[in-house]
Amino acid sequence: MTVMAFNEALREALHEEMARDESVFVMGEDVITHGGPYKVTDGVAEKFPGRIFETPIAEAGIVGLGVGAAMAGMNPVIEIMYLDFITCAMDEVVNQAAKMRYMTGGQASVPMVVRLPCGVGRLLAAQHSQIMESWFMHVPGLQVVVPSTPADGKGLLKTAIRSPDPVMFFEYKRTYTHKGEVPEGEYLIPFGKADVKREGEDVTVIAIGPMVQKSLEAAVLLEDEGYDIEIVDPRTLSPLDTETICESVRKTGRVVVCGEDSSFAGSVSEIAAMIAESCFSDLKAPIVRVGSPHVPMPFSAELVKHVVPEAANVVSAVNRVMS
Amino acid sequence: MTVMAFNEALREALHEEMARDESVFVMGEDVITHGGPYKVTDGVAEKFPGRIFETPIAEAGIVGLGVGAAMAGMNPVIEIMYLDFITCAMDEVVNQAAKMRYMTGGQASVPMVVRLPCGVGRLLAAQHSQIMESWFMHVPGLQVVVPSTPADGKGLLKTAIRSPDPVMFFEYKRTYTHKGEVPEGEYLIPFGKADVKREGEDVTVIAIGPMVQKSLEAAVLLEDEGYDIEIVDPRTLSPLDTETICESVRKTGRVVVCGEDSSFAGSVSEIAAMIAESCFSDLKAPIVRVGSPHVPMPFSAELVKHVVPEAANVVSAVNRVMS
Amino acid sequence: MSLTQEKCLKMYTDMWRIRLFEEEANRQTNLGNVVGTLHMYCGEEAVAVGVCANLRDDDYVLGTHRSHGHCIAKGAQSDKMMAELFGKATGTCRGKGGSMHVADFSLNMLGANGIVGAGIGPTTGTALASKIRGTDQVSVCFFGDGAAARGTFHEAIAMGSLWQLPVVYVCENNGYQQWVPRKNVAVVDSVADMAGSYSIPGVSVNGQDAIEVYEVIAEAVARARSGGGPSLIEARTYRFYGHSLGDEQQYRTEEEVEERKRNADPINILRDFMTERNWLTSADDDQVQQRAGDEITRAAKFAEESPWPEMGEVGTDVLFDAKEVA
Amino acid sequence: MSLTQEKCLKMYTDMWRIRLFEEEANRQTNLGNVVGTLHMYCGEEAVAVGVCANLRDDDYVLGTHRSHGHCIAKGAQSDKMMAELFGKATGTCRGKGGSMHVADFSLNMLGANGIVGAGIGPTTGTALASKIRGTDQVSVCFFGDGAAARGTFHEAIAMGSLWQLPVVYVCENNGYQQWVPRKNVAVVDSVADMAGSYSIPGVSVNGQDAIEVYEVIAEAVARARSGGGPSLIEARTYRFYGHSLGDEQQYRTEEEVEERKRNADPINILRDFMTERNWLTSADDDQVQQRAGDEITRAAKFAEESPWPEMGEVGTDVLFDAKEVA
Ligand SMILES: Cc1ncc(C[n+]2csc(CCOP(=O)(O)OP(=O)(O)O)c2C)c(N)n1
Ligand SMILES: Cc1ncc(C[n+]2csc(CCOP(=O)(O)OP(=O)(O)O)c2C)c(N)n1
Ligand SMILES: [Mg+2]
Ligand SMILES: [Mg+2]
Repeated sequence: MTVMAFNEALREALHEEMARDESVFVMGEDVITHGGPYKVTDGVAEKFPGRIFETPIAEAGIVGLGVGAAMAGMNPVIEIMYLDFITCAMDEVVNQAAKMRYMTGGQASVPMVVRLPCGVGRLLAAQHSQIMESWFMHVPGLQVVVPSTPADGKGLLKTAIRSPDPVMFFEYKRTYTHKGEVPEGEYLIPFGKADVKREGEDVTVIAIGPMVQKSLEAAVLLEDEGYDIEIVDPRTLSPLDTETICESVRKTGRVVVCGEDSSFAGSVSEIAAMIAESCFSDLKAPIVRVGSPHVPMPFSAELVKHVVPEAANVVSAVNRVMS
Repeated sequence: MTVMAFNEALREALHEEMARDESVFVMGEDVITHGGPYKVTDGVAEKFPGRIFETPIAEAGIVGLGVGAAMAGMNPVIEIMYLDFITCAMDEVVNQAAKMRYMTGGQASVPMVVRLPCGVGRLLAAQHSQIMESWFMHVPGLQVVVPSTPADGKGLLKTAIRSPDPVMFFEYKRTYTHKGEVPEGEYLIPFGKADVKREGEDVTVIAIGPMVQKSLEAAVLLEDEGYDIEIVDPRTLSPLDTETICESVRKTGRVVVCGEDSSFAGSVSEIAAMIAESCFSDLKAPIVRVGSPHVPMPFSAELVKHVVPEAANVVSAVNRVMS
Repeated sequence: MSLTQEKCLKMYTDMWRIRLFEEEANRQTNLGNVVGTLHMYCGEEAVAVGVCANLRDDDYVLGTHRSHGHCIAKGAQSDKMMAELFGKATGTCRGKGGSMHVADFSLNMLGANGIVGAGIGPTTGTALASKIRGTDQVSVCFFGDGAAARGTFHEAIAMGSLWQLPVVYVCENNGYQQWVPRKNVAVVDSVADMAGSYSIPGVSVNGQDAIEVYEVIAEAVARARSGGGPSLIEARTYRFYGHSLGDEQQYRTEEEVEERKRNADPINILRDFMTERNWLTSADDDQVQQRAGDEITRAAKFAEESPWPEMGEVGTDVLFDAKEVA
Repeated sequence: MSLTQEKCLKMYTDMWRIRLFEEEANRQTNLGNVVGTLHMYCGEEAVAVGVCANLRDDDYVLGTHRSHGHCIAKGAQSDKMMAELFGKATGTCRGKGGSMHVADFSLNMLGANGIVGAGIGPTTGTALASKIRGTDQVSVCFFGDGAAARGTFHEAIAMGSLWQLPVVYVCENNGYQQWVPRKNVAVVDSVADMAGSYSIPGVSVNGQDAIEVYEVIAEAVARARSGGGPSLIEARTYRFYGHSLGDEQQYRTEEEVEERKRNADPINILRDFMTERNWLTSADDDQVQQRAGDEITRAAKFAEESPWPEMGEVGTDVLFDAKEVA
């Protein structure tokens, strides 16, 4: 175990996979010059020359090339500088990468990872702060991965790179500097396996991405109120580990689902709907969702703080399901 | 009242609005030659010369131009030949049209309607059969409209054209030929107002688009089983009329939510999650969702029939919530 | 690759195979056996055969919504293709793709595509793969003149040029984009004229003449294979049928179509060329047509007799099935 | 519009106003009052002023992520702009947009934009609006050289040309795309050379020279206004600061930047031009700078003293508030 930051853990995963498998390569804007804005691709150009491509500003082209290279047996790891720009390549992701295996009756394989720095970071307003996990969940053929810790980041990115199918890999910008212990060398986390980040008896808090950390903070505060909360981190939203979630719900009977994105038709909505369908008889209280209000991200710091959910929102949601 | 097909009702709405307001104009591929594949823009070129633009194959350009024209005070009504192609213009829809009013602090208005023929029609497989309502629901600043009858089509399209904000207008291809009574002349349906398409006491079936018709068929079958179902058609998914939905749920205590799209992170998930949060104490049974399985649309007729939900699926869902 | 009698005969044969395949598919549509729609390639066959006669089996090809010809010319089996159009389990894509998604990965024919212009990026990507791996495979992308308007054309070709990738961009300019004459919606006549924006060679050829196509493509393929980077080739061609089945074709006259069929049928043009050189006797010609006809008849029979996909197929091939992993 | 002393003085003044506005914004960032990031326009001022000096108030302008200069040159108030950068309620966008979304619709400055290349389509759309309405308004789109790689450039300019819309496409080619020198990722040097693909005139000008920009744009605007259709103008320019604040600029040398500041500062170039003609005395010059400095000081004070937006603002302006309807 080494303590490292989230972005360092991702970089380690990338370097290890590139050393392991010659078909892994990197493509994206500014990925050579500074190793990308978050330095995840730093050092690749030096260690793996000829396997990193710094591109023009052309997201549809970048992902399009990735799809083709992947169909030809390569493993592209694409960086979209900000998730918001994936809107420029949705045909490539949704109609090409996701559907190719199906449309060709299993002939095609598109082992492509699209890395998506997302959420608020520096205050950059509405076009640089989005998340949109639920968009990609809704597309069959895509896998949606949301690591919440450096260790999960490493283990999930390595699995993503080895996956024979396209992966939308969410990296919350605010967590790049978060530190944590990370296993050395070979460390793979299977997709579709949620992680219970904290065990508890009273309430199941299903937390996505940075809401895991905030829920852990909330748990400490809630202990004082006498509530023992369990925190389930799905880690992959598609495939979704309904079993682990439902097991926890069966135990506690009370559910809060937390994400940083807007809840309306968001990733939390699917989880809530699944529980309302599969665990109804275990439920003792309404399923409460925590997320952003349904507004674009404003610029002003004074407004942003009313948008992004924090530990306090988890606390009040838990209070609601306990009352 | 005149009996007309869904596409005729839309055409009537478009013609009426173009006659009423000079700022309304049409843009899209093949919209002049045959009035588009579904003939909704038929006759516009003759009656309103200079107000219809047949474009190159360039969806990002089309919607981009629409955003600018709308900001300059025009009311573009854009036809995207198949919804699937809107993936080529997601930046324009999501980062531009939807956020412009907010980012400019209320200065911008983007009164643009994007018409989206969607779902299965002729068998054209995975890239010509999508729906994706939940994508647009998840984007603040967009309005998502899904008419299920010719009358609703007319009333909602007229309201959409007059809306000062962007509207994603879903037209299920299979319903273009469905006939129904349509009020003559001025007929506007407000957004955010669900319509109870059938009153009943036992189960609330919330049905989207073509599932309204299929639920009505299911209701007849279910009558024989002694179940009296209420059918609520949200008509606009964003804004969503939670009040009418919850009112019905309070009455029946049992809920089935039906859409033709895949349920996983689909439009039905938001409705189910909302009910699980807002009406929990009224619920007597799990909330059951009806939708497609989470797969791309196959080509073969033999496979398609196992994908698209029909009245029988509604029947078995109702049986589940009644048991 | 130099032009031989054998090569010509292969091209000539493939043109007939394409022509008869499509006419049969059309007939099967009228019988209700083929559903969905067909984008007929008839009239444009010289492009597919002229291009593919320059390719090796391991070269990559990506197509369009109008790709029956590209598939056959690259070597795909007509019986499996026909079965695909029927939606049968024996189809190239096990009935999941249909006419717009026919593909044969064993021949590196990576598929037709239902989204206009969507193949240009991926083909540039297969070329990137070859470059990274250091193989000398060439990638060829077919696309229509309408596709040249899409941003993908602009974005991908620039990258192909930037990294000097082994790719040939082949635009099939048939003068129409669905129901709209190109001149109504395009501001440059020849797509080849856009090559300058990407610092690559751009050449326009008569797409009805397989020989002309063959020779221009031979040069482009040779350049690509030897590390000389991409080319943009426009083949000026004409489709004899409507955009897709059921098209009333109000946008062009019957005379125009008849004139083209009379004067610009690629099969006739290649036949004349071969006949002149004594490369094709009338008996040869009969045999070619006979064999192609028999093949297509067998293909239709195969398709008709093939089983439907089983219901469980709905849920397979969405993701790689983990159970299949060694 | 012919070039007058008055026009020159206006351009010269606006260049100072832009320069000092940005330097102040930069200072306010260091003080922690401006958060987020700034894409500094310093060094490129001649483009904004040379273009906007040709425009009427009702002409449309759309910008980029680097649009402080475009806004000021189009007439936006520096105090409201500064307040926007602070995130204050008095900002041009009530604090909701910030540096990348400054806009003033009362001047038909329809906004900066955080998505590279995203303004090209909408500007073509404002031009379409003018054409439909029959007004003689001209639309101008600013975009960087990096944006010329995007599909939006290709798709939108083709439509501008197809319908002969009154629009001028102004590419600010500063030789860099974020941290990458243009030559590393682009295959044509001059963006103007791409005009041929759209059958419109393409001209490259020295973007450090406001007079040259002014004159070339004058022609393009006149053509657009009189129904002659679009033009593509490339202004070759240089940014004196990094891509955005905090940029370490490993991709270029300090010497390069210093050399450009010495020899290609647009303020110096216009000053020399005016001084030679006796259009600007040293006293005039002092006064221009003094006034601009005072204005910007006031702007910073205004921003600092302005109130924060109220919490309720989070939920307004998402949709038009029905309550506001008459
Ligand atoms: C992105 C996209 N937009 C629109 C369509 C609908 N469409 C299918 S084929 C076609 C015309 C294509 O014209 P061209 O590229 O010239 O090919 P051709 O049909 O002439 O072979 C159109 C508009 C589509 N499939 N994809
Ligand atoms: C679609 C998109 N991709 C990437 C970015 C990130 N980005 C912002 S500015 C920039 C460089 C733009 O270069 P250029 O167009 O030359 O403008 P300049 O910054 O030089 O003025 C990049 C890559 C973005 N904002 N939008
Ligand atoms: Mg064509
Ligand atoms: Mg630049």
